[in-house]
Amino acid sequence: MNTFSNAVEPLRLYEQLLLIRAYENAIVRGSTEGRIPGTCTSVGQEAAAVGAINALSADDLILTNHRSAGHLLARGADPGRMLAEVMGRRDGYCMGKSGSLHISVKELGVVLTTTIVGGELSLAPGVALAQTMQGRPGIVACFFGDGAACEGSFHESLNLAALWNLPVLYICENNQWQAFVHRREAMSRERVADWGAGYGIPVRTVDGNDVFAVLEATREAASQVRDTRRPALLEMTTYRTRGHFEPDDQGYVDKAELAAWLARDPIAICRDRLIAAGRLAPAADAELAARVDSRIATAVAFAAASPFPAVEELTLDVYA
Amino acid sequence: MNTFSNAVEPLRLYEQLLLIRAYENAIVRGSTEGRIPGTCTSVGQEAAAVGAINALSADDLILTNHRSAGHLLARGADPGRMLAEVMGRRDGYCMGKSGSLHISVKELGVVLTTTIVGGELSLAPGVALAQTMQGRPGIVACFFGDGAACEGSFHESLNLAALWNLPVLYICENNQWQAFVHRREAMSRERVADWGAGYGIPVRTVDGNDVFAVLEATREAASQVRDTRRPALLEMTTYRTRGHFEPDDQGYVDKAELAAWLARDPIAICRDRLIAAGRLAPAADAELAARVDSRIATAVAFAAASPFPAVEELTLDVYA
Amino acid sequence: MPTLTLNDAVGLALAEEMRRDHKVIAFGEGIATKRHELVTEFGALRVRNTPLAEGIIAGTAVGAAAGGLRPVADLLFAPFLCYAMDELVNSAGKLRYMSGGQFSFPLVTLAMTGAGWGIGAQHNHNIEAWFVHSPGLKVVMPSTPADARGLLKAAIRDDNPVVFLLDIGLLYQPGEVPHEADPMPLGQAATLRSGNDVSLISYGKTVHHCEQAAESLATEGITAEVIDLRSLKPLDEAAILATARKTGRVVVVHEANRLCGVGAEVAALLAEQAFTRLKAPVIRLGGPDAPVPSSFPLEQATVPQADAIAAAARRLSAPQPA
Amino acid sequence: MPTLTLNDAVGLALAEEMRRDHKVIAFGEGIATKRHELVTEFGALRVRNTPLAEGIIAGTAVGAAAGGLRPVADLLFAPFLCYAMDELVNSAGKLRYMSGGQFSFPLVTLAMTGAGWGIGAQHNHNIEAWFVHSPGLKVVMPSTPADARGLLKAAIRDDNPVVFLLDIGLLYQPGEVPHEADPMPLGQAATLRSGNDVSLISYGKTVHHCEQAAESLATEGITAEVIDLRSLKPLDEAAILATARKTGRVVVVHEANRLCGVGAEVAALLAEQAFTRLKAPVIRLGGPDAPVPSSFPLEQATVPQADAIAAAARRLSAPQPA
Ligand SMILES: Cc1ncc(C[n+]2csc(CCOP(=O)(O)OP(=O)(O)O)c2C)c(N)n1
Ligand SMILES: Cc1ncc(C[n+]2csc(CCOP(=O)(O)OP(=O)(O)O)c2C)c(N)n1
Ligand SMILES: [Mg+2]
Ligand SMILES: [Mg+2]
Repeated sequence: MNTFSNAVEPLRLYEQLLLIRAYENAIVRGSTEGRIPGTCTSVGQEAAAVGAINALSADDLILTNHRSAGHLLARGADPGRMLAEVMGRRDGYCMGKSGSLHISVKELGVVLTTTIVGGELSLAPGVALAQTMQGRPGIVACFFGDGAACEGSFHESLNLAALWNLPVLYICENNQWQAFVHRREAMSRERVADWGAGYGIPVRTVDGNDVFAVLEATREAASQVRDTRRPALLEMTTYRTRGHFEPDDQGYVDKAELAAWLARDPIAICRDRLIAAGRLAPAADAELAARVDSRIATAVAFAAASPFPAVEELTLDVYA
Repeated sequence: MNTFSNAVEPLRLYEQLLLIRAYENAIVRGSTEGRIPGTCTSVGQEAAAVGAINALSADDLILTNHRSAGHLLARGADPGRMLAEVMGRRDGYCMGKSGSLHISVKELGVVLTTTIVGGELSLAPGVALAQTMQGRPGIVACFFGDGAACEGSFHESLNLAALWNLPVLYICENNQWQAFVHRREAMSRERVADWGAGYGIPVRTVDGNDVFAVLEATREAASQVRDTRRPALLEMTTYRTRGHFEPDDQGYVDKAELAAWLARDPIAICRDRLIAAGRLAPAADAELAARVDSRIATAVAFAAASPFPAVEELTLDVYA
Repeated sequence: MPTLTLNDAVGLALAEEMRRDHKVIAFGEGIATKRHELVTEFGALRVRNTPLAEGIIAGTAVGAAAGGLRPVADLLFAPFLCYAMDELVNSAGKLRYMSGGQFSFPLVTLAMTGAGWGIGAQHNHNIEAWFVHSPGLKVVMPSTPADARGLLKAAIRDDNPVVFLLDIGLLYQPGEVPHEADPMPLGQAATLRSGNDVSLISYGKTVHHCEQAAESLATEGITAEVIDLRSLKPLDEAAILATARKTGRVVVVHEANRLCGVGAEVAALLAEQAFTRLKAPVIRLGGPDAPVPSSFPLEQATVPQADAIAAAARRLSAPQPA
Repeated sequence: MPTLTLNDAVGLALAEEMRRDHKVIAFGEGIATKRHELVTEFGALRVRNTPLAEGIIAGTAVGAAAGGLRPVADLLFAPFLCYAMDELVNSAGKLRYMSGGQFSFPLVTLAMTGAGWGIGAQHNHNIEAWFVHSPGLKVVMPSTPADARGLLKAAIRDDNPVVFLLDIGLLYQPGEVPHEADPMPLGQAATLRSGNDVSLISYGKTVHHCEQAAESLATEGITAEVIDLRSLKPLDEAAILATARKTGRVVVVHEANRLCGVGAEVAALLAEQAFTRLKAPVIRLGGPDAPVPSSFPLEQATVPQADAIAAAARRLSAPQPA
């Protein structure tokens, strides 16, 4: 792959994929056992998150949504504080006020995370306007789903960003599902890119399960946005291989479709490529997995030990 | 023009153009003199209304907006009852509850007129769904402006209509203005058709100031919708040659642009074509104008004589 | 009597009404997936999944209602109604009136609201008062499976747009549902318990907290009358005034923000029309002026609980200062 | 003192704040056209026309505010806020809290509301109570040009999202505006007239109707205290309770629908906290539960006028039945 050679630290990307998967699996286990509230996991979509986030620079700002664990972890968020937030604890990034669906981490540039589907689209132009008018270098990466692309805010946001020359990189993770509705039942076209093309901005679709392809495509799109100070749209084709919100028996999912996508697991793809390129020996792989598992175990313990907020905090931070 | 020969009664179209202009001018005069409340006139856009409405059949339903006098009159609405509505009188089509901006006339198939810009777009698919599910033959023509096309409802509506195979003919009157904002300041693209192309439906742009071209294009689009039971989008390029809402000094309007469009006045274009084709003699023209003027004079008198609703009617028709 | 959850009672009412009237259709984000039995019985045209776009879902319901159908639109969680306010308020609520009565809008909007799932303020926001404040709409919020079924049937048959709110905390609570399938009229409160000393007026899950409070008050010799409003619009003003005039002491309880909530309306009504019969100030117990937090103990703390209700009732029942 | 219309006072406040703080920006559908002098002074980047899309206008204000600017978004008429409810309520009002205080949202939303133009219910709908009911937002509605200027300046400097409503009927009314350019604190009601017999509490154009009513009551020997709330959130509860405790008789007046309106909140507050000091029932005068009609005489009839206010005050001042 031409993209492969450009990846500075392919093993780091691989480790992030593993970390996200391990994190999500810990939540799945915890929620089955009633220890951790259910969430929207990003299992199956790790490559889209890791490839995209690693193509951004520290100056860039990120808006994301309910399915954000991959974005946060790839950006360097602490899984312990994330889990504490999921569990509604004091040490969560949002002091337990958010829970799993809208974790913002301002210090990492992950701003205004919202679970109103389409909400991130309506906020992104303003964040980019503030960057531009205050002469800040960073661009704004706005992650959203194929479902969000069906909301009117998609149209309003792309039109405004194109019209006002705002540096927004729209990153659509088209995972074929909108909660319990298949993309086919919701979109008149197969691709969000088909809609994006109408705004006179660069639009591209990439295989969202290939972390190296995502990295490369995002780098290219991000530098286009950075250079032109105009928006671009990047669509990542991927699949939500677990249910919408844990627990979810996926009884409504077409088994053949799921199987086909499971056969294209982003972690397996990355692993195979690293092995083929001689960059990953089985022992090293096991070591990475162990390291990741122990990080997550520590994180779970940290979160579980964190206290619930005091009832007095109920009305804290409503008004500035 | 190939279209010309297809027009069943070109003189009828011409008379409608005159009627609309005379109606609007009566309002302009009346509002200057304080006798009639101000409105959004359709001056300059008469051909779009007349051409489109005359291409529809009696079964078809029409949704329109604040700038609807042309649509209503071309559909056969009584100018007296329209003016009574504008003046808030009892004999208005909506018993004075609507005023000028949202006149519906159910008996003529003009349904759910709304002045929420973009509102007609959000209602049209449902109206078409009701037609379809009840096996009614008519299609739904949804008139909206370039401004409405900037609302998120544009995207949501077109996606749903395309997805559900709803017989909606979207008719955009792109008059270059969105109240006090020029289309250039509001749209990332020049044409609404550029956006429409993303939905996988037939899209076409037509000269909105040529009533024959509009008639022909609408016939074609309407029969496409009728045959396929799928939506289509027709954009009419035209210009609002008066202000947004009377009175309006148009101080913000580019004089050269306005002059260029005034030189393409839809009534003059139609008249010239009729004369050139030997269908309109000067005497007949004067006679038509006189007939129209007298209809409007009668209408103004009717409206002015109509009483205001009784205060008891204030809470009538809130609930069914 | 069969026992059903509130969620299943909604499904039952939908099925019964769809069976009865072929004009009833249902659509929303996932309704065809989650209530697949309706698709099986009524077909994929009458029960549909939609794109994720609340505005057009609601708008389509409004247009379809005006066109002669009786749509039920499932908009999932109440905060998502923020994307449908224009369609519900400016179109469904106003276009009948604005057209001089030419159209009617027989549609139902379903939405879940309230504490119980711990997923935060963008899923849990009790905004029923907005719709009470808006003309042309009716608003219903049942507290039991039986009421959910009966009221939903009435809402579907009503010729006006009805915002029908389902309390998340009650959704999977079982309750008895009678065999008879009659609709229950909108606009009638239910007296769940009679009493003479104090009235506890509520709706949704806090009705049950009022009942618990009444139980414990009874052990202290205070008899509380418990009123479940059920319909928030039309509001059963007669029932509210009757209980207030009877007991002279009223606690109004709901989960929504106190400020300009339904409790404010009830208290205002009493200050206007039961003033001379009140023996003590009205007490409102409502949620704080804060978004609802995700964290479990904080979420619980936003909801008036039985203890607080009983304490308020006790305060009112104590001798009042002159 | 110079005399300005309320509309010009808004322009003046905008100019003063933009001059003072380069982070203040203004955008909306036509603001650069209608307030072109701002473009001339502050440039086309700080004062912009926008696409016709309220959701993204409000959303952009929210995003820009979180990013460090102080946007003022002109959304024209209050019913159009229906397209911006998600951005205002779910984002501006909640994301500070939901993020554990990581962000603040110093933004102002301007919208016109109320009777006076006769163009019907999709332009005239008084929905201020919705925002009072929603956490995290402040709500202001001035009744004079001087207040509009002072309060708008405070709203722009406030670190919270403020919904700033302009009464259409007052927009072109002139009034004196002081030379001093100080902001007026939000959350403080104004006592426009002192009196002992009855309190008339209002905001927006009906404040003036209360003043007229007070004039005519004075000729009958009834002295009315007139309170202009000015801020609806924070609501000056202390001022409301003080006047009620002083006079013991209260008429609350506004143009919005009575049901769950701000008047309900005021009346509820009195029923809770001034009960023992009230000498008579509270009277609410508000708009009917109907969309506002376009027809002039009907539109006027939706607004509580001085006569009706004086009549209500007289009713309260008459000896009360036991
Ligand atoms: C406005 C709104 N409508 C509905 C929901 C409920 N909901 C949460 S996630 C989701 C699916 C979103 O689909 P998509 O945008 O494709 O993201 P994905 O979940 O697939 O990552 C839905 C319907 C919501 N949170 N917000
Ligand atoms: C949702 C909404 N926003 C703003 C307005 C105010 N307004 C009325 S007409 C108009 C311009 C509409 O432009 P367009 O859709 O192009 O129609 P045109 O007036 O040009 O015919 C505006 C901004 C409105 N009525 N509704
Ligand atoms: Mg998806
Ligand atoms: Mg236009």
